[in-house]
Amino acid sequence: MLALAATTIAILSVMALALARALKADTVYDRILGINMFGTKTALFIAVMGFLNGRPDFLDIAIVYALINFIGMIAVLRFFEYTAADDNQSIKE
Amino acid sequence: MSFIVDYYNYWIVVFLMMAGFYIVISATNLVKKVVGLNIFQTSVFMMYITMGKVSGGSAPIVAEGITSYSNPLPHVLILTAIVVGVATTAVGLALIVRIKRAYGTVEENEFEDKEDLI
Amino acid sequence: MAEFIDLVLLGMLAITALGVIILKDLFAVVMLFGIYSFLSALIFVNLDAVDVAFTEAAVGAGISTVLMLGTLALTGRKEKVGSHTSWLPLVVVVITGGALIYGTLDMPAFGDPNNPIHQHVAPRYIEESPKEVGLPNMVTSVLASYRAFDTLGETAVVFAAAIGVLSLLGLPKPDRRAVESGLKSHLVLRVVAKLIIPLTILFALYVQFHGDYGPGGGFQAGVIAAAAVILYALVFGLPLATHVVQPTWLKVLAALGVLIYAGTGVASLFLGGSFLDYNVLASDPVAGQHIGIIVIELGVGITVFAAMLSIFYAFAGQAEGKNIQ
Amino acid sequence: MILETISTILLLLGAFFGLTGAIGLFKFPDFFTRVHAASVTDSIAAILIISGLILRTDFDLVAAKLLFILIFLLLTSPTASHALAKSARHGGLLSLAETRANNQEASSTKEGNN
Repeated sequence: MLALAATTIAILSVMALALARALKADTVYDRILGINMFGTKTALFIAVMGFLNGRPDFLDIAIVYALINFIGMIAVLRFFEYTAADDNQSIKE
Repeated sequence: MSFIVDYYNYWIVVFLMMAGFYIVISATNLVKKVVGLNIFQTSVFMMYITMGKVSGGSAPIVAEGITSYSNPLPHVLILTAIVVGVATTAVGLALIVRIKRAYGTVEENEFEDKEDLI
Repeated sequence: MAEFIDLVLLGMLAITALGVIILKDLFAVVMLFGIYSFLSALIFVNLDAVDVAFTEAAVGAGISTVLMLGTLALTGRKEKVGSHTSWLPLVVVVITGGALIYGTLDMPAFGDPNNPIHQHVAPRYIEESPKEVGLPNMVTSVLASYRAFDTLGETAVVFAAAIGVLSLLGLPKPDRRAVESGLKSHLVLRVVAKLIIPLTILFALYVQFHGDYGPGGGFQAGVIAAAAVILYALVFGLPLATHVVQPTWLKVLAALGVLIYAGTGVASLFLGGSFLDYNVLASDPVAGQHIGIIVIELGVGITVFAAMLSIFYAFAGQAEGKNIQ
Repeated sequence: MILETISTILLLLGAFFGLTGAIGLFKFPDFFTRVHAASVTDSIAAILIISGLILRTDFDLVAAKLLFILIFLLLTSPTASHALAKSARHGGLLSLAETRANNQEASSTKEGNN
């Protein structure tokens, strides 16, 4: 139980750091990297939290998280393809 | 401490609601306004779900050995509200796309001199 | 522990909202809004609302983000900084917020089992629904049986929203000249997408039919199935996707879902019950409830799938059209 | 009991690797090293934490779902990182070494002109 709690807190801090990275990024890609990390850690967090609350049968939500995070990433990359011609100089913020 | 735990959720809900409200009334970009509306909307969802929680309760899916469940009614209301919210957001975004095509801009304060374009 | 997680997650949510206010790059704003949706879904899990979290993760974080990115591709990603001062909105917001905070002090304490909200109909749902409807998931029982009329209205709203978007933007023609599109240069991505798309569709079916026993149901399953096709369109290009799932079918499917739902109600009318009263659908009331719920969830799933996918097609068709020019 | 001990070790290791990855997001000098830090630790943390959790189940449907999540994460997370790095490369982002080399070249040509 203690291990689960410690893991939960560790994942929470990772999420906080990733959020900080996404908020305060040098380049657009750093922002996306932070968001991707946030998404994968969220899936893990839900899995751990299910065990912590003693009801591990809600893991479906973690699967959805992993899936949606991936689709979000692909959408972002696609978005770059569309707008790459418009603003080449905007990589640096 | 218990005072904070008792009301913390509501305070955050109010903060988010006001953040969304602020974006809606201060931003000039229509896409950002839609994001603001969505934040406002999520704060309302959060309010309902907060009210439905019972301390020591569990998710309202029957399982052996669990006696106390959280209130399922707010969950039902919000579940459908989320889907409808996204559907209406999509209509709003579609309108923005059309506005961009008709006026060439999505900045609210740039519309004024283009009224005869419609 | 649950309270601690609640405190931390809500704090992060507030910081994300502040970030949305401050940042001027709309692309960053949309990305942060994705994080915002993920975080709120986590909070819903922590507050026991697993079905809601499921929906928020799939719909809020997935579809909204994709649609907003599509809009940004068409309207440009930089917000122009307004020249006028913004103290007036701030004053309005602070005053309103102060009043609301004052109002929250009269709210019942968080999590108290004696709150008024838990006294009226909720105990009946919690105690009777497993016997009356026979499903372990109370949210599905209430959604699809006790409040089925409400859900019919919501499904109709989703259908109407899809019609609205289609009338504003129009669907892309499936037989348009094959444009060089999709993430052609990403070989790894294409292989992995091919692996993941069938798994996703399988998972959508699981969510659709397991929704009576665990978190899930028609709304979530429809969105996940739509997400699979959206992934296909993103990686392999819109022309191919519209060839596989044709827009004209989607129009029929969206209407068909609502028709199935309302038709179940009419069937129960003809069998001697009231509208959407599933007890009469079989000789045994509980079996009747079960049939009714599976059928209407299927209707909801079909409508949500078709509506979300046609909305995406409409936006993607616009973005692709702009890209060609 | 043994299973639980192993599970505890795995969980704590996973948490540790997750944290190092997050710190790496801030400590590494340029984007490509940061992708490396984030994606490698993401995968190892997912493997360790989820196998730690699997040891705590009764090896039933829950374990199967956890395995599914693990496969899903292992498929998507490195792919996303790869695609992101590739996209950054296409977008013209340079690694630190290249930026330095470019700067040196620029300054040396400047000196040459002078």
